[in-house]
Amino acid sequence: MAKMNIIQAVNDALHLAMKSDDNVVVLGEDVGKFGGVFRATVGLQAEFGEDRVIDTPLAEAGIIGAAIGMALYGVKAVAEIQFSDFIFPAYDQIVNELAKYRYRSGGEYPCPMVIRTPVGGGIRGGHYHSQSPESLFVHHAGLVVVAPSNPYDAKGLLLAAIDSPDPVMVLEPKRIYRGPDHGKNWGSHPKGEVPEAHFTVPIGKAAIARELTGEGTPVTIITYGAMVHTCGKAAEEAAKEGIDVELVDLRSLQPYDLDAIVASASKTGRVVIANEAPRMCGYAAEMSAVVTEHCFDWLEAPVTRVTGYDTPFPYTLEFAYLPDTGRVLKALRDVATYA
Amino acid sequence: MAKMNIIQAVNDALHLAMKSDDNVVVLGEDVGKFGGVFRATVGLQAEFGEDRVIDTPLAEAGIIGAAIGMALYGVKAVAEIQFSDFIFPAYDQIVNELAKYRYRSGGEYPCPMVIRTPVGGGIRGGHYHSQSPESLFVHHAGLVVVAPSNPYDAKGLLLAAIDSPDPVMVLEPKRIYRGPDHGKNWGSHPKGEVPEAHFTVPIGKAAIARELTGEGTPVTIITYGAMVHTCGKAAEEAAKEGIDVELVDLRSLQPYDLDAIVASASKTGRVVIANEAPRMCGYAAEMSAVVTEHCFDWLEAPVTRVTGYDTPFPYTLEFAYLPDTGRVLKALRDVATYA
Amino acid sequence: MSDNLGTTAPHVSVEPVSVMAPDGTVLDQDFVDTIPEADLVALYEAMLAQRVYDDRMIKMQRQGRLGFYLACTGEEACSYGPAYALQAQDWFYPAYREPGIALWRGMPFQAWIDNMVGNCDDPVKGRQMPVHWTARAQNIVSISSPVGTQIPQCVGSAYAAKLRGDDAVSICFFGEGTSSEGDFHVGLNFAGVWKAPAIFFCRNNGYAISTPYEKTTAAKHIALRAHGYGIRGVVVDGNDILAVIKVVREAAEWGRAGHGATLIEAKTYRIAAHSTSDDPTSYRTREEEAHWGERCPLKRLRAYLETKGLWDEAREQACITASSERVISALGVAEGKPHPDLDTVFDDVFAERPAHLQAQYSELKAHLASGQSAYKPK
Amino acid sequence: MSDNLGTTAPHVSVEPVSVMAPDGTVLDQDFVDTIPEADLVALYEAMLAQRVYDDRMIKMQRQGRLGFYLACTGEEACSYGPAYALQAQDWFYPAYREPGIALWRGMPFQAWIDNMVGNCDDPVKGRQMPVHWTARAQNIVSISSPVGTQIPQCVGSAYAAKLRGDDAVSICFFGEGTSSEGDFHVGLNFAGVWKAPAIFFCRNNGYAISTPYEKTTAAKHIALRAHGYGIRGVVVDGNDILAVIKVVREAAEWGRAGHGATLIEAKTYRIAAHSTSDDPTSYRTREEEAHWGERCPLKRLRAYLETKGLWDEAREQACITASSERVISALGVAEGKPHPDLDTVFDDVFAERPAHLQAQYSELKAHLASGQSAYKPK
Ligand SMILES: Cc1ncc(C[n+]2csc(CCOP(=O)(O)OP(=O)(O)O)c2C)c(N)n1
Ligand SMILES: Cc1ncc(C[n+]2csc(CCOP(=O)(O)OP(=O)(O)O)c2C)c(N)n1
Ligand SMILES: [Mg+2]
Ligand SMILES: [Mg+2]
Repeated sequence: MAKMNIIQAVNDALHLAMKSDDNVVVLGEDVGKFGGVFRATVGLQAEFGEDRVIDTPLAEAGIIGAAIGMALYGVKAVAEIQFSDFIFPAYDQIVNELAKYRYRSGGEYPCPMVIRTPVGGGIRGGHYHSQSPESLFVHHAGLVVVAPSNPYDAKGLLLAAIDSPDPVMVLEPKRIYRGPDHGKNWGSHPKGEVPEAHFTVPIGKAAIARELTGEGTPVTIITYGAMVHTCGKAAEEAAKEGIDVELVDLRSLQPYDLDAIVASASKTGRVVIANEAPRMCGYAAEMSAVVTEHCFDWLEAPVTRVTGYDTPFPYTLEFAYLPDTGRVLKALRDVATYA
Repeated sequence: MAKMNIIQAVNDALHLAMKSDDNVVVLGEDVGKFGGVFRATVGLQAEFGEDRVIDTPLAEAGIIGAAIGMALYGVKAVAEIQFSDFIFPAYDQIVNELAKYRYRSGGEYPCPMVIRTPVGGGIRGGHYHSQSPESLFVHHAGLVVVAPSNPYDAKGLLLAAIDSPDPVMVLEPKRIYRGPDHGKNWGSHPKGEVPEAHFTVPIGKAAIARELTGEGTPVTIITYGAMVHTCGKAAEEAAKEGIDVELVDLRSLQPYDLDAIVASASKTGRVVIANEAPRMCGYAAEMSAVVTEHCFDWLEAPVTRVTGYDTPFPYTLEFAYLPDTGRVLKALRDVATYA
Repeated sequence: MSDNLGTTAPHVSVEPVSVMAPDGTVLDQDFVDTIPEADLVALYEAMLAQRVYDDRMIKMQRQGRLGFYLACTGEEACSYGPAYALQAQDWFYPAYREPGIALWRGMPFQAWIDNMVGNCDDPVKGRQMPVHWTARAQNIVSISSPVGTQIPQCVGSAYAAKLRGDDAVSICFFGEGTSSEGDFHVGLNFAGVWKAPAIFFCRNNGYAISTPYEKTTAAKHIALRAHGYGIRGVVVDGNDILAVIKVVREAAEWGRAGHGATLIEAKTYRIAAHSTSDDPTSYRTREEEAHWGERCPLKRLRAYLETKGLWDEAREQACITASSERVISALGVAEGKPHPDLDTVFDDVFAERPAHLQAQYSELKAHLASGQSAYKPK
Repeated sequence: MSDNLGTTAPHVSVEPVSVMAPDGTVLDQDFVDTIPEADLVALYEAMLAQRVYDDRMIKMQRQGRLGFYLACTGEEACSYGPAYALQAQDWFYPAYREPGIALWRGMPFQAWIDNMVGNCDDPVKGRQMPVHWTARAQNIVSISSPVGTQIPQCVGSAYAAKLRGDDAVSICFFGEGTSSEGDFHVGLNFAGVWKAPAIFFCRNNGYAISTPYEKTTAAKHIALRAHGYGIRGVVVDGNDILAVIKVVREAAEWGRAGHGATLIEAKTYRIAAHSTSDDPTSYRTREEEAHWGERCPLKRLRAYLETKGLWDEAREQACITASSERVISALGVAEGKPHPDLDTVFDDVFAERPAHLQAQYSELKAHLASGQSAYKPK
């Protein structure tokens, strides 16, 4: 085991994958000589050469389009999109092509590849360095979408993504790249311990980031990515007020772990769903609908969402905009005391 | 009043708008000489000239990008995207630029323009001539999104869109362009009567397409676009079985008419939401979450979605895939008999 | 080898390459001699058969037997030529107007027809409209409706082949209308930087549905764009199948030699309507159509073959009759087959069907069984 | 007027236009004479001040007083030149490296600084990162982070002006890296077809963050792309402000005369890091930086002004001191101002705040009032 932050875990996974399989290629803007603006690909070009670690021209449609062509031919591309806010020039390639290739070709042309991209706010990036686009990809059938919340899962999910026969998007929560507390401190976090060897975290399986203690009113929180930590803190606070949280870290958004969701929601009957993205048609909406559909008879309170607001992402007032511990806590109180 | 189908109503609205305001421009692929692949712009170029009715090069990003530039300068562009399946090359322009212009410029650069595009299945278009992308635009704050279900609303909403100070997307349900019954028969439909003069349908207001009769178990259906007719038929069938449907035709998806939704759902306590788009993170998910959040205490049954499946859109099995009267009816029975 | 290829510095030329004049007169006998006479006859027969298939299929569509069709009438040389010029290991990204790629490279005819009907043997399992086939065994990539998307993909395949040390080139087909999309630019630029062994084959047939060339671009030639990417650019008479073969061969040699990509602009004309959903009478003249009808690639090759005594009216009629029977019979067979199975709606979304799709499948199956579905299986 | 403009057929030239040699020697006295000496001095002063602002701001960012900054060091001529060359009615779409557009055209200095801080007087109301200002009164369109998106928008404005019969041209700025995006292609192609009075100003500064020109494109010059759109193409020495003024003026005349668009490629160099988030030491050499440092646009104009007796070291120091004080004081003022109001989060999403946003606003307001928010208003 080694201490790693998320960036190091990603770098380590890429390194392992490229070393064990000549067929793996990394491409994106500034990923080569520079090692990526977040340094996730540092050292790869020096070790594996310019042919396998490619500094592309500045064109996301080209990065994804070319990676698709590689996938069809049999080369496994791991593409980086510098910020998920800049993924939209490639949206057509991703949702109309990548997502549909296997299906529209009657299974003749599967398209296994990986897209890594940093998501979310909290780094003073304003409008265009903070968006959380997951629901825009989950809505299109054919894309596996995962969202790690810690270094262990970041490595294990990325390696699972590279091994997957399907196209996988790995949404990396950039604000916790270097630590969950204001970007610091993976060192002391149990999931900052990461095996050095190859291992995978299964796609489609949630983790229980905090279990019920049996003390207080039980409430389920369903969340993923950086919000796992915001919600974790809220859960600690809530415990002092007699609210006992089971914290479901989804890890995979498509497919998602319905069993884990139903198991928790039917046990607690009180559910809070948290995500950073804007509310309308966000991932939390899907979770809310799913919980209602599957657990209606157990519900003691309305399923409640804590989300970003339905506005573009602001800069100066970023920390007013972002769902914080206090907002999660309020939702916990609301559902715990609902009668 | 005149009898019109949706295409005629759209054409009539464009004609009126262009005639009364020199500042209105229509642009898109094949909209000029040819009058559009669905003939919605027929006759406009002959009357208003090539400068105001523009056959563009084949590039959706150019159509929307240029329309944005016109809007900033003060010209009102009504852009056509030939099929909404082909809107994604312009996705970045729409969601990162158009949606955010007013906000990101501190209000200095509002960007009022209109995007018309045919949506939905039912015309044997398979994969790429059948998609329903509404949730992908609703998720981004800043875009008004409307979806008419009949000629009257098509004209009134389009004129309201052209008058609006905001960017508006008009999603036209192509399968009912020429009639709600397998593409026929606006003639006998009350909403096939359309005033010849300028009028608007207010953005943000739902319509009650079928009122409760007081006979039977009351159920609310929330839907929009072509599904209004599928649901209407299901409601007629259901009436024979003692299910009394209030059919809410949303008309506007962003902003939506929360008052109408809450009024109906809290009255009936049983809610079915129907849309053609795939289920995960679709518009129905948002409606489900909203109903749960606002009407939990009145709910007698789980809010239930009838949607497209989470697969790409098939060709031969299209009418198996598309949510039909039978599926809506089943959902109505499920919620009406839930105990 | 033309002197256009004598150097490793990419060259852009807009002088149209031709091997035969419109009346069949040979302009470049040396090149003609590189192609066995039997092949010339086979190519002509294939193009003539294609013309017959296209005509038949349009009629069938009018009779309601096909949901949709899209012909390549007048542009046959632009798919049969490249299919002939390239090799088995090469990769093809056709648009929707290149049936010759499928049929010349050996996609089974019945499979091609099954795709038009969308039956249980359709290679795409009835998921796409007619004319959107796929042929993995022939390295022909699945056809997409959104135009231009395959251009950067083709660059990816070309690069992958190069990385693997395979001697394969990748070719992508698209219309001049499509060359206005961002993906065109992005793809060609990547190809330039990567020196990818890619061939971009732009069929300039004068129209993008109703939009004439002048409204597509103010550039005199699409091939001029090669300047902007540091790749080779060539214009060819697209109605001269031998010229098409010549430029594609040269482009492939250029690519195989490690020099990178070529943009080929083939000047041709869409004699048919855009598709069965289109009616060109409102946007172009009958004179223009007739003018190009005279210059069609079949007439030209036939004239040459006839001078050589390789073809005559009897063979012509025999070929027409045989092709007509072939397509009618295959269509009958295709129509007799059932729809794809319900599973096909939920399969191939992912490699394995996840739980939520299994649940949706069960729901739909029960719905069909209830007899309440709008869909009636066949 | 250069003979490049003597005809209405667009011409592409890759011979760099220059008016002054790197040492300040005049190569085109006729052109220099068209610019009043006072203006030359004013332009130099403005560029020197810009250099000082940029240096200061980077320091402030290191001290944690700014969230982010991005300098135009070495590229001052590419924003002050065009700003000078164009007219009040013209429209500007700057990227993030064109402060000269704002400051020369009269955006209030304090507003520009308020944007860097994102305070209550920031014209964008604290919604975007620093360096993403807007200036409606000067016809300067809001800056976006996504690169290239403004290119087709600029064509739309140019077309709109033409449609209205206004004598305005629209100019869009972007880097050579950005020219790889699909929007570049789409925009320039539309401009060609529409003969839109647009100017595309490509600052080729050698890098897109760490990506060198050779990895951006295999084309020798970005200006060569004009061939593919039927528009004018020109290369200019981007470190020669007079040459920049000259080509922009010519492009504007070309556009105002109804001939359409021009693509200008200005060869320059990004002397500074890409932004305060970047460190170029890992991807380029100090020698290369030094070489270009010598060719910087300020040195060149200063050399000329000094020969003419219009500038000297005393004026240089005075200008530096004044600019330094100006920016420090404005920054102090900016820092003293409160944050934008909470309303600014929910305003301007739509023209009017809809009910759901009003509800979200109320919720957030209550949350702040509860004292449980991570955010502390200032
Ligand atoms: C992205 C996209 N936009 C629009 C369409 C609708 N469409 C189908 S074919 C076509 C014209 C294509 O013209 P061209 O590229 O010249 O090819 P041709 O049909 O002439 O062979 C259009 C606009 C599409 N398929 N994809
Ligand atoms: C669509 C998009 N992709 C990626 C980025 C991240 N990014 C910001 S600046 C930049 C490089 C731009 O280079 P260039 O166009 O040459 O302009 P320069 O910075 O050299 O002035 C990149 C990749 C972005 N802003 N937008
Ligand atoms: Mg064409
Ligand atoms: Mg640059």
